[in-house]
Amino acid sequence: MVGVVLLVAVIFIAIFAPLIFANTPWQMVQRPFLAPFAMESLPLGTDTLGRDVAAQLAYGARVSLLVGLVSTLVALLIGVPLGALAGFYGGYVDEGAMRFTEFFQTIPNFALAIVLVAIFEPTLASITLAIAIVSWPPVARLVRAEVMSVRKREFVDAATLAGLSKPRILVRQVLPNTVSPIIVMASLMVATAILLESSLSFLGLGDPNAMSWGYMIGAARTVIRSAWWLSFFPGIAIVITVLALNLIGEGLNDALNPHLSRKGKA
Amino acid sequence: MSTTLSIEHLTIGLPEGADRPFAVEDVSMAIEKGEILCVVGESGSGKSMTANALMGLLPPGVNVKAGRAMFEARDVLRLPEGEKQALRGASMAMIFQEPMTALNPLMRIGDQIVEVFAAHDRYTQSERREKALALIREVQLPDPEKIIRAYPFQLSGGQRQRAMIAMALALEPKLLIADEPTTALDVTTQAQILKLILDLREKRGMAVMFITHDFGVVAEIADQVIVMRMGKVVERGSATEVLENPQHDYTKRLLEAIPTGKLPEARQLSETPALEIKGLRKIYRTGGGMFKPVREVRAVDDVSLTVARGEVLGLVGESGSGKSTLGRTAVRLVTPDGGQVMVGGTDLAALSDEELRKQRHKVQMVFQDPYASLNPRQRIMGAITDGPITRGIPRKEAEARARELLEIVGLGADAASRFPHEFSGGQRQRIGIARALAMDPELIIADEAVSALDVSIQAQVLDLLRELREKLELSILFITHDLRVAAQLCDRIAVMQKGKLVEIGTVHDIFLNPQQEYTRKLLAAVPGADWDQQGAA
Amino acid sequence: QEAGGRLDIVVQPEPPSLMLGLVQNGPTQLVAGDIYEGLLRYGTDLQPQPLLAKSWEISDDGLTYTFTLNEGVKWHDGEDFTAEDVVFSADVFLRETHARLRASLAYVESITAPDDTTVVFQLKEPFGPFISVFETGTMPIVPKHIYEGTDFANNEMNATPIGTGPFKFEAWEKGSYIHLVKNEDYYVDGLPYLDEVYYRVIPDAAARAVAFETGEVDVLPGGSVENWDVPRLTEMDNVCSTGSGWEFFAPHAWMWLNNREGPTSDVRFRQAVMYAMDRDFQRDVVWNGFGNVATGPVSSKTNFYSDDVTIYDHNPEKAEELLAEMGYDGEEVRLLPLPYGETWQRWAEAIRQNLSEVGINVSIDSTDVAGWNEKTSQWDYDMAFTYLYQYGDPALGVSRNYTADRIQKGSPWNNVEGYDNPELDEKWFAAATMISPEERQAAYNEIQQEIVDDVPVAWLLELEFPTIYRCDIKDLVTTGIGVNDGPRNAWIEQ
Amino acid sequence: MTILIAILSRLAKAALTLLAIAVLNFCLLHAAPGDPAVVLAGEAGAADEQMIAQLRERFGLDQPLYVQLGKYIAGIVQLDLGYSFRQSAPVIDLIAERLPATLLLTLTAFVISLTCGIALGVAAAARVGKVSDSLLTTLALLFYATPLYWLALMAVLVFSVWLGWLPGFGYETVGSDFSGFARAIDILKHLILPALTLGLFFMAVYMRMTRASMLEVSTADFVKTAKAKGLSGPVIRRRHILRNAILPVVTLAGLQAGQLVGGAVLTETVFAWPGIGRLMFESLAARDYNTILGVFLVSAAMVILFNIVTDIVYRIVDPRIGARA
Ligand SMILES: Nc1ncnc2c1ncn2[C@@H]1O[C@H](COP(=O)(O)OP(=O)(O)OP(=O)(O)O)[C@@H](O)[C@H]1O
Ligand SMILES: Nc1ncnc2c1ncn2[C@@H]1O[C@H](COP(=O)(O)OP(=O)(O)OP(=O)(O)O)[C@@H](O)[C@H]1O
Ligand SMILES: [Mg+2]
Ligand SMILES: [Mg+2]
Repeated sequence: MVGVVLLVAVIFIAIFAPLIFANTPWQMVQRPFLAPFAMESLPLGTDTLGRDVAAQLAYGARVSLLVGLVSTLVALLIGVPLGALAGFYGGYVDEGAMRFTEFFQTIPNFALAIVLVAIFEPTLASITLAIAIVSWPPVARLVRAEVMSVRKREFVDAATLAGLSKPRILVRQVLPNTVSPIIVMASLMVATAILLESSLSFLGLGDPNAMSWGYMIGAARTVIRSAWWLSFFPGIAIVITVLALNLIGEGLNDALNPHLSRKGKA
Repeated sequence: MSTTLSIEHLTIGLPEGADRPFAVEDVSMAIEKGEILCVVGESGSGKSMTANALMGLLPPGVNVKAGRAMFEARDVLRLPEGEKQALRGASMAMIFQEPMTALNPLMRIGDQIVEVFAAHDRYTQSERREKALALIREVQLPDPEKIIRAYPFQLSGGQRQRAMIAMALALEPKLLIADEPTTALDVTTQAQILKLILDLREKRGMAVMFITHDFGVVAEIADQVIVMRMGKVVERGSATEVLENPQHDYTKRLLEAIPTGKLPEARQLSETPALEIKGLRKIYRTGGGMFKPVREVRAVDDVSLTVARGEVLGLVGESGSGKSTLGRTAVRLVTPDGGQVMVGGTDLAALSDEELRKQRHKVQMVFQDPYASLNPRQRIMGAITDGPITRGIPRKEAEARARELLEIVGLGADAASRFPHEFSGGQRQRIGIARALAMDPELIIADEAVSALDVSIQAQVLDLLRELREKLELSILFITHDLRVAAQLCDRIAVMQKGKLVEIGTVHDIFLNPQQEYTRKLLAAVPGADWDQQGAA
Repeated sequence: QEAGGRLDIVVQPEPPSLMLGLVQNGPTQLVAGDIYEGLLRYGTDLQPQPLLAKSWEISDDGLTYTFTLNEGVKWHDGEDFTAEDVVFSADVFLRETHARLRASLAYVESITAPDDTTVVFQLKEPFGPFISVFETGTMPIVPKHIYEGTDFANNEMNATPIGTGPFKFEAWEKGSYIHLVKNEDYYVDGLPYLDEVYYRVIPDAAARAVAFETGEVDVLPGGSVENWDVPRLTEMDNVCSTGSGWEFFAPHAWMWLNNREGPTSDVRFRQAVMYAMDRDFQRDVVWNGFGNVATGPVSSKTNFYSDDVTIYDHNPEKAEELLAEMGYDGEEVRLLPLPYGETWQRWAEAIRQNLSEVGINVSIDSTDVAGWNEKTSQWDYDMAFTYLYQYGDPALGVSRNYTADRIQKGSPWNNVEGYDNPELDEKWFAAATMISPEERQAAYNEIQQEIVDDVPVAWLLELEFPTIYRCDIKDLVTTGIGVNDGPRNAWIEQ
Repeated sequence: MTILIAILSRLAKAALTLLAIAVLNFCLLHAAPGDPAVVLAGEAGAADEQMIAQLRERFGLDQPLYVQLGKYIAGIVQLDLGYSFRQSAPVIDLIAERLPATLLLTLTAFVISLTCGIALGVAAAARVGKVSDSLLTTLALLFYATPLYWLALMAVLVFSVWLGWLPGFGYETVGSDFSGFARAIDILKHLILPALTLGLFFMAVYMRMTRASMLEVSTADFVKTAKAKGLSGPVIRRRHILRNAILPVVTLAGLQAGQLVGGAVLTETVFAWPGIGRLMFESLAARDYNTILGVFLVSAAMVILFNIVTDIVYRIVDPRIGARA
């Protein structure tokens, strides 16, 4: 519940950032290094170039959430079909798909993301894609495992017996039964993606035209001593969002797991 | 005789949202030294709760509301945790319902037994081992030296159950609580375990509270019987009193519904075969990955049989003898390694995938596990109509037929819009039957189609099947491990052992004049066989 | 002056190699400047001072340079240093390996060693700035006995460099530090004072600042910490800083504007860019007040500078006028920042903001060092940041960026913007070969006046990189190359 | 015996996988814009066509890509990872120089995170529903959600700058001439902050996983059996629940142990730790292909190695695996 409220708040701020703040986050509006709460119109102070930190935070939410959501979506789009086919058809399909997945898993994923972003050059699209590319293998594995176990369940046999075709069984009978763990995983992946984007930004591999939280922290680390608020606020923003997503993930986990919901975690 | 345990006015409260406020209400009972008290009753009547309350192992949210349980002059329900701990395992022990999961899978059997001594600080290290070994011998586990170092997965279900018993008996408790310790076991293993408990009672004079729903078992071992329903004791008395002269309506109904050993009259069978199986073989190979040697199981080994049109062929045999595999091969959910399966004259193996799909409707199956065979995310209507619609029957028509079938199996048409989890086990099994019938099959493989049913509902379903057989000339391969049920419904019976067909013949031949040693053993192992004979007489 | 002690100096990034004859990037010069030596060093006034050469003479026609070398100089491995080493280095080794020097050596007819302590450079034609090419980073003298006849690039001794300098190579713990120790046989009595020097590799700018604060390192050479940290660090007790020590290099920052295509090929657009930028803000905020606004191609610290040119102040209206006049349609202009840290990134953002305020549609391309090199040397950019060293003379460090003969794809250190002005080219060449400084001054004044109106590139700032060090370190920065050869004379007050 | 054969066959398979990875990585990297020769020339501070051509020829970059690939793979088969253009040294030497530091850091972090994570997870599970449980869980969640580099910066600030307790960066005190035990202590001091920051994230992961797994297992039937035997709570938790709950943690730990080798880039950067991750990052900036490829290959090898180790650990913990005869 807390998670949902927090997340909705963040999303709200992200969507309405242009309405709340008249200036773009790049606009230099005041003298640099204005401390937070020193000036009413600039509640969170200004950064090294005199830009409004509050506006940056709001606009940053857009990028961070966008990267998180889209990369998760892309990862699901790669991982779910691959895992589903591998798990359902087994044999060579499985072998091939899993070897392919293994390639991506043997390269440490942060390192791979760095290389990918460097190769494609950091733009919002390439960063999102790189994060998706490093995050899909666990999805594929999870879906595969789930599909494999669901495939062995007897209702699949029953459907076969009813004369349904294989693709139809996969889509209509098997996949719907793998949805809950995927949803739970996805909520955690969004969180991880936001962290990953911020880490890339920190290393200077962010999109220079997109204001994100990671960018803010990366830009602020050199002045962490003299202007604590510049890295503190975006840091807190990331923590809150990731926390919210985690809480939602755990909530879903409990809600979707009949064993746990029955126990009632009062 | 002295009273070992006396329960007085026990009431156990259930948490909010449960189906009733109290799991058990105002229950009293007493067990004398060396006596076996059988607690019977319908599923969910509070038998396990009573047992768990005695052990202090009630699940969270479930609490003792009133009453006391006097054991060794103390009220065990109100002992502090520390004293309860000392009591558990030492003077009061319990055997749980499910032997497959009741042992720690990662610990050697020996260690799990030794642990009991350790928990109560008895004996020295080496003595404990000796004792454990002795116990294993006592419960007649084969090759004790090996068993003591084995892990649970290396043991069969019956062996695990015996290991459990060994643990329960380790400290020679005064009271043994056994909660349906044999439901998961096949008849032969069940018989061994019952004998063991009787022996031990003799030797050690311990009191036993035995929970079961099987009247055969009651007849075999009980001194006293208590019948429970909806959390209340509805009848009590000595075994003979209750079995032969039941007072309460519920008890009477229970006893009436028990399939009798009475054999139906033989019928004239048609000549045209609905199913012909020739030289069928299926070998399962498992493992063979990293670190694992390949393991072969000959699940079905050179089996030939035919089912005629309108015939019900019973397939019996102990657990793991290959019955389900045979059934699945017949509907071609499993591809055989050899042999032929002809359904209504066509060889399913000769068909292409696409043609096979079109022919599927001819043979249908009622699955052994009704819950698993229903998609938890699909409404019942979908589950039943998927097949017919794929066959090309218009949706409207298919749905109308589905409602009709649901009525026929006694569920009511409104069941169609519910999800599987909203039904009880027995209801689900009937949905499975309706689904099979919806395809207008010529042959139904009914795999333990009535095992999950209460005796009374069981009778209802058997009636339905008989009726269909008559009306539609439906052939049925009726797989069961319950010989009594088989006797009631089947025309002929086939007996399987370790993948082989050991005997096949009319019901009368098999029951009255079994040819094979194995068949005789199966028949003899049916619990309460003697009492049953009387009933049949 | 007291002998003894140890200095810990930050080096960033870690040099790829210490063989100064092969690699001449900044970090290598910083470290290897203590190991290798050139013939001369240059004061903060850019006047030559003795180093390996104790005296020198230039003939009146400006064609003959005669150097007399110090006696008793030994290589770190004990071999004697002779004039033959100088001839080998300049004529053989560096001709092959040192691109920047190669351009100057084109003027040289012959290099000879009449005796062990005399070297003579004979030029084909006069070359005004020739006296400035003997600095250690420009012409490091390498040992002939080790390199003659070998494959220079793959010589095993590259890993353990042998020079004549005040410090010897001791150890290199990759990723951590480089350790140099005092050369006991140094040819100047009493020098060096220090016992050892550690060059510390710390990849993160914030960590470098912390390292200085916690006393782990004693010297932060210019550019090691972000500008915002400088005031905080210099306010600490016993901390001194100096902007001096970069005169020889006079780093000059600008944006290449691609003269070949797009809006940037229009001189009005380029002028508009100059007017749109608030370069005082850039200096005051982005560079924290360090540096000067550049007036043109030549740094005010370099010889032959002139301020008699058109001055571009911050004038958005003028910029908008120019844009309207040329009919700029809002076409997107890509801006390639220099991937050297946060300061540069912020700088690009500030300029983007300035430009967008007059209606120029700028998007920042992001890239790493390799990508920057690739894009600029392949001319794949619209506007690109850079800064270059001037090496004390326009003919060495400035004209290379503007003459048409230096339009060479594949290198980011020449006329990358593609500026082609044959008339001006003539003037650059003529100015280089004049002998009299007065004549040259006049020629360069004219050049500066003309080129500033053309705005081939958008000049930004004369950069100033303050060197931060503990005040008890004395005489650290005494020359125009600052810390690069600073440890030679530095000493620590006890 | 069979184990040995299985391991050997698995290693052979791993070698093939590695080779395939090498090819894949090679193609991937060469797709990147940026030419090492240009970078090198650029770094020199001046360059002309001649110099770049020289460099290309020297490194074989003038040859067609497939020839380069062929040579590279041929090298790998002979355990030669090629030559670093930028650092003018064999890649294998560069990696060998850096690997110990990385392993020291990551293994320490790994051990800390695993032991503390499991211990805290067990503690939290034992107090489920109580305040201390919520406290621990929230704390873990916080560690999980806090960006690693932020935490690192803060740690340096607090422990190194303000309190002055621990060195803020580096691998050891430079030029201290410590040896033996003193040196070990010195390295240990430097290790604490980076290992802790790197470990905290994983600790949070392990803790949550252990807790969830413990709770799940504690509802299993055999736990009830254990209670019925009269065992005390702590004994049940230790001997019965934990052992069964640890399996998924082992799986995850195996996956992550391998990843740690290449996943410490951020920590190594912030703490100036001379490890392999930083080597990779710096080489990437210079398009020093062979070095990056080498690092990738080594870390891939680590991942595979740890997978095998995990399998063996799994076998030890769970006798059911592979023991069927
Ligand atoms: N953990 C629980 N929480 C709430 N209600 C429960 C719980 N466990 C059992 N019940 C309810 O308590 C009642 C008695 O259950 P109990 O397990 O004692 O039945 P039983 O007689 O043993 O039945 P069976 O023969 O099926 O084992 C049932 O109504 C059941 O729904
Ligand atoms: N998919 C499978 N893979 C491997 N072995 C199997 C598989 N299915 C069944 N078996 C094995 O084949 C043998 C026969 O199994 P089957 O399910 O046919 O027995 P059954 O007679 O139906 O037993 P039950 O009465 O317990 O249902 C058993 O030993 C079982 O372990
Ligand atoms: Mg029960
Ligand atoms: Mg079966």
